[in-house]
Amino acid sequence: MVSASGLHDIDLTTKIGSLTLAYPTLMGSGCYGSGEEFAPFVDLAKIGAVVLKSVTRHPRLGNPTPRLVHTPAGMLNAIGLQNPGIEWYLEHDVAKFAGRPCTIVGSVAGFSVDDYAYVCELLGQRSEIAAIELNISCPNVASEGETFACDPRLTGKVVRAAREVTDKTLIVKLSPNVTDIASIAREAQSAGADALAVINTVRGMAIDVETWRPRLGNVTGGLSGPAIRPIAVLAVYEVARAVTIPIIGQGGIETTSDALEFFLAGASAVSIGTANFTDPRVPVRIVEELRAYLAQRNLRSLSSIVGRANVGFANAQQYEGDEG
Amino acid sequence: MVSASGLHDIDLTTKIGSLTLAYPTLMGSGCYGSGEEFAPFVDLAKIGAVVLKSVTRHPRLGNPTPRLVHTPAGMLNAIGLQNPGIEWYLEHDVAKFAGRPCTIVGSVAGFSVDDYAYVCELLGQRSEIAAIELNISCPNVASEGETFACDPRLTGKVVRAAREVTDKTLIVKLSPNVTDIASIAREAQSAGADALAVINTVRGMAIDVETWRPRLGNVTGGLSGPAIRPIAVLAVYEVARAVTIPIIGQGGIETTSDALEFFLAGASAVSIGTANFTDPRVPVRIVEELRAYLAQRNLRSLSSIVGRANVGFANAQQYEGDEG
Amino acid sequence: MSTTASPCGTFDATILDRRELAANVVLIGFDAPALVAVTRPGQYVMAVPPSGEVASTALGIYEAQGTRGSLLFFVVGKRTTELAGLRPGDGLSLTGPLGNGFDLSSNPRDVAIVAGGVGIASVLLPAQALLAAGARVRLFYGARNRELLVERERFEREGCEVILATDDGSAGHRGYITQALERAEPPELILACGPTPMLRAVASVAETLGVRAQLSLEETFACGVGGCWGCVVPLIGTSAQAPNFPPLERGGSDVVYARICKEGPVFWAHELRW
Amino acid sequence: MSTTASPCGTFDATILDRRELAANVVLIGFDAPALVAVTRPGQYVMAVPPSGEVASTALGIYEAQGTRGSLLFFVVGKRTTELAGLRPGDGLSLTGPLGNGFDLSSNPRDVAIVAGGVGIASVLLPAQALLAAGARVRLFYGARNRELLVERERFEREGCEVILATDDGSAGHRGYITQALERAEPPELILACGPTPMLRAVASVAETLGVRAQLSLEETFACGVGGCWGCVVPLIGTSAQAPNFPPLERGGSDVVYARICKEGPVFWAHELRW
Ligand SMILES: Cc1cc2nc3c(=O)[nH]c(=O)nc-3n(C[C@H](O)[C@H](O)[C@H](O)COP(=O)(O)OP(=O)(O)OC[C@H]3O[C@@H](n4cnc5c(N)ncnc54)[C@H](O)[C@@H]3O)c2cc1C
Ligand SMILES: Cc1cc2nc3c(=O)[nH]c(=O)nc-3n(C[C@H](O)[C@H](O)[C@H](O)COP(=O)(O)OP(=O)(O)OC[C@H]3O[C@@H](n4cnc5c(N)ncnc54)[C@H](O)[C@@H]3O)c2cc1C
Ligand SMILES: Cc1cc2nc3c(=O)[nH]c(=O)nc-3n(C[C@H](O)[C@H](O)[C@H](O)COP(=O)(O)O)c2cc1C
Ligand SMILES: Cc1cc2nc3c(=O)[nH]c(=O)nc-3n(C[C@H](O)[C@H](O)[C@H](O)COP(=O)(O)O)c2cc1C
Ligand code: FES
Ligand code: FES
Repeated sequence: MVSASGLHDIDLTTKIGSLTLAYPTLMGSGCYGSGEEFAPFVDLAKIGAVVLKSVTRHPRLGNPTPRLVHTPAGMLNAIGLQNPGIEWYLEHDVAKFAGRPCTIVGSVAGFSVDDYAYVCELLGQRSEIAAIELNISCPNVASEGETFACDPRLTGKVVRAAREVTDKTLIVKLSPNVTDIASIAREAQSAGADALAVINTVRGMAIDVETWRPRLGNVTGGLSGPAIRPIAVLAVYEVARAVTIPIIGQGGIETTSDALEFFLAGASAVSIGTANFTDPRVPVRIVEELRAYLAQRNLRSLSSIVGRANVGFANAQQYEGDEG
Repeated sequence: MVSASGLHDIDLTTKIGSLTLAYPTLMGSGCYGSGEEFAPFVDLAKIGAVVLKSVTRHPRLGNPTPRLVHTPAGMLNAIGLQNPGIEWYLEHDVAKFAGRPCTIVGSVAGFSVDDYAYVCELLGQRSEIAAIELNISCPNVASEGETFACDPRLTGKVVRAAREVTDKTLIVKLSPNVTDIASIAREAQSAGADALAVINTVRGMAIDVETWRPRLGNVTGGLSGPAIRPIAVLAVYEVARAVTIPIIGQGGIETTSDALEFFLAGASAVSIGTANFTDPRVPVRIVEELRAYLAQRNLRSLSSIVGRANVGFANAQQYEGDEG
Repeated sequence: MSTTASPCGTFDATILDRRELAANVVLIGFDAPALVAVTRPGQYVMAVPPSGEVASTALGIYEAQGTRGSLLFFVVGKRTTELAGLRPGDGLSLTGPLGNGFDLSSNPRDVAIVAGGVGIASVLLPAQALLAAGARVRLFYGARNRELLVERERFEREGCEVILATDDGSAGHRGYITQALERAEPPELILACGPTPMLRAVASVAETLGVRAQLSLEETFACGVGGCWGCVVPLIGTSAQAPNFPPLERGGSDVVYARICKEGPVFWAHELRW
Repeated sequence: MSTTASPCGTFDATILDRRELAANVVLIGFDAPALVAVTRPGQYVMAVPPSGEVASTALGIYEAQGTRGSLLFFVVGKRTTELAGLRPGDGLSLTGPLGNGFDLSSNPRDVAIVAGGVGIASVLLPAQALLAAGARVRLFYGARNRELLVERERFEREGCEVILATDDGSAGHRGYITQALERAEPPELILACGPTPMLRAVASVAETLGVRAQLSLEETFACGVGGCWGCVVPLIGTSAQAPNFPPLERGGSDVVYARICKEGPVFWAHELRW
């Protein structure tokens, strides 16, 4: 048993491409605005990284309101990538992190391969930015629900284009709204991704039965929160078996136990999104509790549990199912 | 306003292929066993139809335990299609409904086109069975998560084969675990489906962080309950825009308000699954409350609200989002 | 609106008292000295329902005196149902004070406060501040029925002139409170809080009367601190209340979305692009 | 096991009393005459947690006398937390009585009842029935510590000989209660309820002793009435307790899954294919 005083000897660092995160919990894109809004409530230096709200080449107004609906154990959002465009973003939202003791990941969204490459190149030149996340999976902007992350060929194309313009650690964020997430993951890896963020929100819809109108201005939205956790754990588990690059797990994480499910399924780090709306200290609390969990089991590093879910039949003595 | 005494003039019947359902609420497959188990708690004659547990050509033991896990606002199951095989099923589970005043839908699962056709043909000959549902979307049996419902070509093949062997109303049950459910729906319709059941469970996984084992004997399972309702409402909405045949909506329905979301999205009837585990009277209660809802709005038939969700921007005066 | 950032944080408050003001209308007093000390009129908190299983919810700060603050709310759904179950002695996590609050810096002498339904929860503090500064304060207060006109005597006792309206005529004018406002002697400034249709009506009455109005808006919140951009309202693009954002051109008009939780909840009516 | 169907249904019970027997161990008494009247030893109910937002949960019927029944449960998760919040006067929806219950038809004269932890909740009724029929009843009762050996005096008062064991030795034998069973004078019949590892040990002790044992099994339930096939246990294929199902051949052995909620929760140890 590691003594209490030895808690801080436990290695929680995680390598994501060329970047080493001091802590394995991130603040998920779009749930922390420009990174500044939560500073009064939590010490950003104690978080693995803050992933900024996704930025596009040109400014975007985003979707009409309402943009949020609460649903059982979750919420739907359809923000529609409201953002000031890369130019203003570099000048204001990025510049303000110069010299600050926290790790900032830029998130890039776009509507064409060129857009992605353009924004990645500009972001990649900035020292304030430790890594770039490619959001190719926002469910709230494309007309037919089709996004880059729904097509292996498009995924490969956009990742290659980004890879060409930057040496920064490149994280590709995948969508759960696909038949086979593993094939997309493989494509992203072979196109040069350093890591994968799994998963973005699940597409959904809610209707107001009094007015007969969709409860979101954008009609459809993305489901997040505990409701989607089982979907996200499975996605991480499947992606982990398909690729060799690290995975940043996310989707409904509220507690240390939730985060552990993702580590055991194969994630090297986790992102917290919706849970921060209730308590922004969640990412810091999970770090502390992870230390205790590992210490109790005499484990000295987080990496020793990554992907260790034992998928032998839960009850080995028992008769197995008879499918093929 | 329809007077209270006029409540029973309201037309709740729904035509599904050649079958007319007296009530628009069904009991979902797998959530009512052989139809008999809930008889002490609810009058089956007051339910649109009871969809029996899926049956296969040969008996199946199903998956090892545990087969159920509770998750936030839902549950995962991995029963693995335990069933006695079509022979025993016809002799016992089907035969017992002879002459009883309730509408019974048989549900067929399989591992090859031939299996489906074989079982459909036998079921189709039985007068106790009012319609056949093709479960081509069970997430708990195939090795790589691939099911017939994940591939438009396979969907077409299996539906055509079933269509050839029976004149009974044919309902095809779709999976949400696909990139584009509308394309699968179109394929099912053109292959001869009379109606579509939307949706089966969403694939998911949960891990026990004490034992590091999956919480299901089958490792992965299907998520049901309120957690998936927004996913199901959207699936119905998208399928309704792709086909002209009726849709039986399902996924997380607990209340009349939930059911109304599905009707407004485009479902002609709804199935109740997980909610019956808490209260098997839900399908009957919804029927009563639907009458009141329609009466209050001076509507004389359920069909007048099917697919009527108004998808104009929720706030028309407002500035629209700027995506393409 | 007012731009000075107030020191906000997350506080573990203790419930002091609880009253039911009407069916499904609850007032809970809490002890949270650091929060109460810095609260300005029109600010709100994000309250975490006790089970921690549902999202936190935005509630106006009704009273703030000494170390005691209070929340006045309608029980309408899961979260408010959970909050209504709180009893004296229970703990409650509150993040705040949040938002800009009403701007009383012009030192107005004659103010009309318009409250619809639960909007009453956000207007006691500005009324008290204005009265303390010697202003005349008229409260135009509307609700569905007499029962729901909670706390009206309280406002009278504080020194407001109270004008009432109910949908069913069970108290005051029968009809909308904005009809009463329209017919009254024009004030120097209007402050309003209530359902969106009422606020739209207030904006149009204010324009007709040529009086400036501050509206406290409502929308579904997720974060409450400006982090998710879920709670926006369109402003005219040149608005002084716009967040840091390059004005966008579209359809010849100039608009920008501001966050109600962060740049608001209080906006000048004439800057809203409604 | 016993096959007569009992008349079961869904009942709106009223909470009569509530006691905390230890930290996170709660006993609630309820009034539900029709349910209590037909309850047999070893049966259970499905209880709907008050919010109606989480699934219903299986709980053994602890007491059943006159019109009063009771539930004795450990607070371990969401649903039991909600149930623990019930107070006298509150309503509670109960479906039952469900399951087969213990088979006492052989009129055994010397019975060992083995209860582990919360298993105690399902063995008072069989103990009472056996004692009333003049049998000798020894209760072998194990728990983590002395504190958690709730209701042990109750069983003594009823007339049981009580043998205790705790993991930490704070009462009775230090170690497993099955070790005490192993060393005791062999009974004519064993009835057991508790965690699965304990039940496995009971089955093996019973085999060694050559005594027949009935085990009340536990598993996650969804429906509780046999409708979902979620709660199965493998039996030997020729089991008399097997549901209507053609025996399947696999790997040369013969197995069938029975539903714990419907064919059980009580099974003969020698028919389980563990
Ligand atoms: C800045 C600000 C300050 C506020 N201050 C106060 C205050 O002081 N007091 C106060 O009472 N409120 C206040 N509110 C409103 C308050 O936040 C909401 O009433 C509260 O969040 C509702 O939460 P809930 O979970 O109880 O209800 P929800 O379940 O979120 O429901 C909210 C509303 O939506 C409706 N609704 C829910 N589900 C559906 C559905 N399926 N179909 C149609 N309609 C549905 C409900 O009927 C209800 O009217 C404030 C809001 C803001 C933004
Ligand atoms: C026939 C039958 C009779 C029963 N009778 C009784 C009785 O009389 N009294 C009684 O107390 N119980 C009884 N039980 C057990 C009881 O049904 C369960 O304890 C109850 O359903 C738990 O529900 P919950 O929501 O409170 O806990 P859940 O949240 O469902 O948790 C149940 C267990 O799982 C563990 N768990 C939950 N989530 C996780 C996670 N993420 N990772 C790891 N572990 C986790 C919890 O610690 C707990 O031990 C009976 C069960 C059956 C089948
Ligand atoms: C309000 C909101 C806005 C979001 N915006 C973005 C975004 O701009 N870019 C992005 O990659 N993901 C965005 N996401 C997705 C989250 O980063 C996260 O992947 C997802 O919500 C699942 O995690 P959670 O359940 O912990 O929230 C957003 C999520 C929410 C709830
Ligand atoms: C325990 C369980 C077993 C199920 N078994 C089947 C099945 O055999 N065949 C089938 O088509 N669907 C099966 N389903 C899916 C349901 O019929 C339904 O489509 C799904 O659960 C979504 O609805 P719900 O959220 O109301 O449960 C099963 C669902 C559950 C929870
Ligand atoms: S609620 Fe998140 S930005 Fe306002
Ligand atoms: S819990 Fe459903 S069959 Fe037993």
